Amino acid sequence: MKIRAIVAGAILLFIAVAALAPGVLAPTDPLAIHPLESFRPPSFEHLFGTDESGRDILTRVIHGAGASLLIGLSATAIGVSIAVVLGLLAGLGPRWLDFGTTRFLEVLFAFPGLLFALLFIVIYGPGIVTSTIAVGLATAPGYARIIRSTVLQVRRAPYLEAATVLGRGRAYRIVHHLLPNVAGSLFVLVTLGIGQSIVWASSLSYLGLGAVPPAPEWGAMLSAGRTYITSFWWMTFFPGAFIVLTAVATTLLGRSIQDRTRS
Amino acid sequence: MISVSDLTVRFARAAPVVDGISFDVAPGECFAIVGQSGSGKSVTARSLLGLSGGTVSGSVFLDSVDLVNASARQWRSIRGKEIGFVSQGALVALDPLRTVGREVGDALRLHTSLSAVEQSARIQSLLSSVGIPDPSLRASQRADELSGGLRQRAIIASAIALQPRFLIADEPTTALDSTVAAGILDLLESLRASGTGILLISHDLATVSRLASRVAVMQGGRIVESGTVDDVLRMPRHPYTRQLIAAVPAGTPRHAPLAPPPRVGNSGPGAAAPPAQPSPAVSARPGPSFPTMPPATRPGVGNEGPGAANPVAEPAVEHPGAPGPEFSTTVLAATGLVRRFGPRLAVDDVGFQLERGRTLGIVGESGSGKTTVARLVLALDKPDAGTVELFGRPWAGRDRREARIGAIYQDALSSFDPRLTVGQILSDAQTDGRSRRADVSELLELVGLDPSIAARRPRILSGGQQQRVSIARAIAPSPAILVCDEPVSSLDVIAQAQVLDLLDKLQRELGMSYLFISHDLGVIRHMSDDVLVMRDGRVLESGPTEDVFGAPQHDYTRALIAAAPTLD
Amino acid sequence: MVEPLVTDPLPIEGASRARHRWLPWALLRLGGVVFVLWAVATVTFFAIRLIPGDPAEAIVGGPGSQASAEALAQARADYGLDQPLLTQYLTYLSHLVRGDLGNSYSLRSPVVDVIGENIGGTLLLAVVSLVVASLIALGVAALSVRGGRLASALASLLEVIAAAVPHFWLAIALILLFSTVLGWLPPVSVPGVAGLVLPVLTLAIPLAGFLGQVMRESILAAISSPFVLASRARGENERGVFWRHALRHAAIPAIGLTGWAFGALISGAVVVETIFARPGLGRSLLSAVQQRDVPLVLGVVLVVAVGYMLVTTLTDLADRLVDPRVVRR
Amino acid sequence: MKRTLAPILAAATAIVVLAGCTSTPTTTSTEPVSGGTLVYASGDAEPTCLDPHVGGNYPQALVATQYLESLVSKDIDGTVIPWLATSWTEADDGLSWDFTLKSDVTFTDGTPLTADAVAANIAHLQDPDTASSTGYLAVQKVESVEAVDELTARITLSSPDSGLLDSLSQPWLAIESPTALERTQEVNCESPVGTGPFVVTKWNRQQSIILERNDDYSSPPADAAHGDVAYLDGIEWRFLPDSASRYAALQSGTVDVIDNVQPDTIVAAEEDDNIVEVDAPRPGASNRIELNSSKAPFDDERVREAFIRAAGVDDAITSLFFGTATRSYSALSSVESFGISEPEIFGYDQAEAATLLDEAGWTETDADGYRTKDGKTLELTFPVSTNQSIPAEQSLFEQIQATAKEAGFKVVLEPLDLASWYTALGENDYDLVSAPYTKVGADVLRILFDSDGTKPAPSGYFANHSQVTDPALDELLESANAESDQDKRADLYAQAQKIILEGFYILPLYDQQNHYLLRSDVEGFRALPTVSTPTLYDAWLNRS
Repeated sequence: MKIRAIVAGAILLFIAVAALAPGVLAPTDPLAIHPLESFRPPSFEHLFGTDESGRDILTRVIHGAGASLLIGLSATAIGVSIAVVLGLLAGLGPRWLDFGTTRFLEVLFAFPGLLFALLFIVIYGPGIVTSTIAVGLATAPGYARIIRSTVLQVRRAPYLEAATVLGRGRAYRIVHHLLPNVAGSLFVLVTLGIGQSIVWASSLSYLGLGAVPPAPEWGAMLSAGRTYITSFWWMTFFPGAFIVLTAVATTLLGRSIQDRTRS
Repeated sequence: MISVSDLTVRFARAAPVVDGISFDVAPGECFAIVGQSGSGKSVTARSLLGLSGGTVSGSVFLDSVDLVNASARQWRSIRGKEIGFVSQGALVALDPLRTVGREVGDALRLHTSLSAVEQSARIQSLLSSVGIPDPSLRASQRADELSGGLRQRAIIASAIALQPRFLIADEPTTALDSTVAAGILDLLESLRASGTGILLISHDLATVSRLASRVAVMQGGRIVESGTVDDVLRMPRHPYTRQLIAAVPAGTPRHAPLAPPPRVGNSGPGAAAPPAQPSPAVSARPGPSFPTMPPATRPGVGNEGPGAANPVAEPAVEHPGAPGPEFSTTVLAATGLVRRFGPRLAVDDVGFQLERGRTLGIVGESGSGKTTVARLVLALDKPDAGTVELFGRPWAGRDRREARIGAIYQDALSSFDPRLTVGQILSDAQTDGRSRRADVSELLELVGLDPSIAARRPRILSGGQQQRVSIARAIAPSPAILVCDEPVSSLDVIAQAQVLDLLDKLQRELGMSYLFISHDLGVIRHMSDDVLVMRDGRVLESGPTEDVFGAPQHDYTRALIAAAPTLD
Repeated sequence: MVEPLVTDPLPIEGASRARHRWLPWALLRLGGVVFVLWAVATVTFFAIRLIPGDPAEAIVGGPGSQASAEALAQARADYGLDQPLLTQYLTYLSHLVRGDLGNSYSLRSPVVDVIGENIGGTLLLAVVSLVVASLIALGVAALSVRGGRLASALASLLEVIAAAVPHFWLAIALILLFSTVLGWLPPVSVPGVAGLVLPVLTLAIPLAGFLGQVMRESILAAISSPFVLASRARGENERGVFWRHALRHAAIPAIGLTGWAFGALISGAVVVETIFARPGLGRSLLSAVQQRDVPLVLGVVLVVAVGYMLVTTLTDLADRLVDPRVVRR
Repeated sequence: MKRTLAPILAAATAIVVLAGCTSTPTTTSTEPVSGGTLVYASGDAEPTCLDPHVGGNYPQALVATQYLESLVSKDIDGTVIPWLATSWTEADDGLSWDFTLKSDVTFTDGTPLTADAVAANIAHLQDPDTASSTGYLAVQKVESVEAVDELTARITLSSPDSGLLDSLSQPWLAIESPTALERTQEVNCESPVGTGPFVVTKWNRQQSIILERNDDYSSPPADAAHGDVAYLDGIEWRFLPDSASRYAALQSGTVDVIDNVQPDTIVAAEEDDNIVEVDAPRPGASNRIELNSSKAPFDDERVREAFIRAAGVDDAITSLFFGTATRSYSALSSVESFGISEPEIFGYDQAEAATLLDEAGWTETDADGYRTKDGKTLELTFPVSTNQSIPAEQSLFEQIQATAKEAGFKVVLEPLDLASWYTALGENDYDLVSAPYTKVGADVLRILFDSDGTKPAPSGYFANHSQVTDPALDELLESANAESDQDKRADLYAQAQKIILEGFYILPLYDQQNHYLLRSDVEGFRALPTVSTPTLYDAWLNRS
């Protein structure tokens, strides 16, 4: 159990360093082209090989961490922010508000994730910003439902009743007990969500609706590499592997936090 | 004849959970193993069925069959056929997704070649033989459509489907209402009388004494004492046995300690309340002064009750000046309380008075409405009719700080905010929510906990320690009334004894009034000055405890008393 | 620790009481479906109006579509864009009720026809994937539960990875392995079973990751529960425990996830149908998005919403059949 | 069919480049066998209309070649040869042409091929409701068509058009059944009716077009390998947009022919004995980047030259195309005989680029290394149509972006879907753009560089993206188009091209790539020498 968290933490630490100070891990310019060194397979010189313009894929993957993580974080932030508002309205508000919000969420659920994102993109056009917002919006209902049920669960928790008996007012209970406890599961939710958001955003990029080359963003790299998949697998494999790795690491970390708070 | 000798069970490389025990059970005999949770008694029971999941050594023989070295095939022909098993947890031992008929019929399906029709007929006759009315309907229902008693009967039916010669009953009556439990014990007794050998596993000496002829007391994986029930109960030789016996509240007079006087300062937090390990000083300590408790608002100190045997000095606190002798000593009065849930009357015209410094016990079985009464009194719920008055004033939940009414609950752990440490919880209570960093060591010492426990989170504490923290939190704002809703129902008998002693001590020191709710007649009788017997939301009878139980007026009260296990 | 005191629920006399609740349930459910469909229709109606610029132009493919004046006029007439908003809205709803979803300008045929032609492929893909995913999840869960802690940890890791793998990446990896290297399976959809294998695996593996996690948890809970101990004590063997107890308990969370899984499968179908060149709703949707064919996008979204409501209603029903406790709650 | 078959066969097989293997049996070794369905997987966009008169793009041409036929065709040497027309004569003034049609040809709906049918088709192209762009531009000079007799059609022009035969050879001007054209456009788009060797029987949108053999076929072009009905029973024309899956499908034998083959795949296919490559570069314009001279900064010729000096194309082509594409220095495709190549104009020289920018006043440099002038960054907007530029080409643009940065150009690549791309062009919101244009003959220059080309066609498209408005150039192109003497035409076109190339309006890249890969048991496959679309009329499956 602990090993899981350590491995996940190590991966995320690496990705975080790559995102904040890519120059430390990969000092060269991710956009510098060397046309005559294109399509080199992985070797000591280029651990992940080179792409169609002779750019070092390892360098690009590292420099892409920032953009990819930013997309994942922004999308999750958008999704969770909307969800927090909806979830708290439903969970704390009067009954009719809960009823209304719940129905609203039910309607949103009828648009499965990617479809919602596509609907958004068809309205506002493709691109990195719209695809990020689209992913955020598409994930919001799921978060909102979890937050609502967490709020309701915490609201009914015996310790809130105990606080009532101790004479704590409603505002005190919400601020000092309910919100901090909801925030705990929110943190887990965000951790689990970032990985999924990156996967979703990269899917949109892959479909040509998200980030675009030559930006060293993982989704865009995949999109650029997909035509060469049969000949030069490393162009797709490594950016894809980092997406998978990030998603797995955030999931594992989220799970460990979840398990810790649960037990 | 089941004979066990030198049975040892261990899991992985840890110390053995069952450590070299020996006993035997003859047909038509009930042999009991008594011990607290973690003593190894359930593992012993399972290892007789080859289901312990650990490494088993020593020898277990069913007549001449070597069970320790039995093959999987042999086991399958023994389980259910030769040895029946009535498992722990009546409410969870039936698969909620399968019908009762299927669960009961499993043994028939596995071990006989009966046709479906024959099986179904046999299932119904089995169900009626264990006292389940309307067996054909019940067979088609699932576990959650049955009451706890019916479920336990169904489990017994499934265990005896093939008339095994031996029955292993692991806590067969735990979590059942006492009248229901009595019925189950009667059923087991009739099986024993018809020649079935029974190995009874229980934490409750009183239950054991009703059914078993011989008993073994287990502690830490070993049998520390064994013999006939009479010998062990009358002349316990081992200190642990004595402690167990002493801890039984039934029959112990009010205010008499249940746990031996504990020694000071060794309550290792986190330790799973080892039974022999007493809590820190309670009675030996002088009453603490309460820095956060303004003396002027202190409740009247309990001196009305039959507190003559009070060994502790009265705390050095003044009486509140205002109330004179003509001032009513009634701190809490409920009149004509009614609470409906849909068509059901959960509470139906309940009224009572709680006097200052005294304990009013409410006893009843599940569904009697006693917890709803507690919630109404705490103003966590509004009555559909009737009133609650605190100190002569109507009370509906406003101005809780003035109300001076606190509560402790059955599940102490879930009443704590999971993010907070013990210190934060108590500091919050002590400072009226203003600080989570105040010094709580006095409060902890008052409930017999080591101050170092403040830095820990409640979930790593033992059940008894958790309940003590809960008590500390409840008394921090110096309440006049404490509502205790099943405060010891989740605790081992020794932890229960310690918590009851603590509550008793605090009542005398701080003069609190208790509304004490329990399903356990023995606990109620030990703790209460006055008592209310409830059933189906109604008060059947009430009055001073010994009057009610000494001369019960109502049939149900009599049935309760009869069903309540005692050591006699 | 001694069992905590569980309050005894009131026994329900007879099963007839439970049966009586079906009618209100069905009515409530039907009301919910109608409400959600109405709301989805309303959302899509306003979605068109959110598009910047001339809605008529948006309907026929955006400002770059070089739409002819006739096409614009047609779109205005179809959607009544010259009418007051309320009239437009009512017209739109009445068209929907009659099953008229407008015309796809990019495919030059009625949206209903396009969906009709493509829905079969997607449904087949989704249903087969769901079944396969459940089987994989159950298989892995069952094996890992028997295999002890190490196997369980390994299975858990595999499930997390499977759940995190993007469809497109998995599809490419599967094509590389099974078509390019091994040459066992066709890399694009061909009629018949062979063409279904890789698309189904691509959709099923991540889903199995999600399902496996919840299934394994409930199987573990079930097999360590007292009722399984009791069952073993009656002489039940491992297989019996699995089939008679664990399986049902694994089914409950799986059924609960079906609605979500439907959404995930449809989302995945967009990617998978494109990569494997399978005709279907997902591929239609993507090309509609790429060409900004608004009527087709809205049509597909509406149909998927209907499908989602159907699936959730069915799973609700299934839940009630498998777990009668739900009915009584 | 008076010509001998031998040289044609030789020509047909010569086109088939047997990629890196000798073991594959060649066409001449066995007798063609009838039967079987060929699966063709197209990577091009699925047409929205199967009638190539409507709009008129390459995807339509690809499939239309199987069921529609033109009046004339071209042979491998570029000579115009008979197809539906057996002969033709141009009037001395060049203002009218008489075409004699093949007799006893019927459309697949039973309508006979007559001179009136030709008139109806030209009228259809010129009808604004048809929304034709390619065909519309090609028949701009046609004033009227009259039936001299049943099989003789006379086309009257407003001014001489030496490119008329070239234009008429294209699939976008194919002759359709006049009866069928009477139907609504919707129906005609679904099931166009021609005289070709195959008939459209079913169109499963998003998936495939099903074609069946036309058993009454009698009108192959003069260079066809046989004269009877087609060998294949039918064609399944599938749409597989993903290039990796398309190639994988070919490898596995799921499909028989694929188009739009990526450079890396061509190289990979050389290793595969079961796969054969056909390289058929498209005629008309070369693939080039057009520099929008209508606005700053490219309204300054020095800046245009600087960009061309700074754009490193050669290395990029080497790395991205693996030798499958050759650098072009011409405005025209290498198959166009009037094309001139001027390598010296397009030398890569960063120092020269810097000097030119200095001269043009872009003297300042900002923190990122981009040139500025009066506080404005030297920024070039480059909308890239992801539908029209293959990934290798998009990568090429990235590399040009990187090398141009050295000189201080900030090239902003904007990958766009087709609709948004058209929008960007329509709003003149571009400095650089690359748009393929396929047309038979050098007259494509007139479409791409005549001032008239800045005005949109009925479909909204305009072709002159560099927005050259040079009266001298217009004049040259017009007289070249009117001139029927081949040598004079060559000279006029050379002069015109010099103006275009020396004015730095375009940066030529390479021929429009057009590679097909086929299973080696597909025999008799060839690309029509007109616009290099594949014809499956002669194709047969050499399988037991």
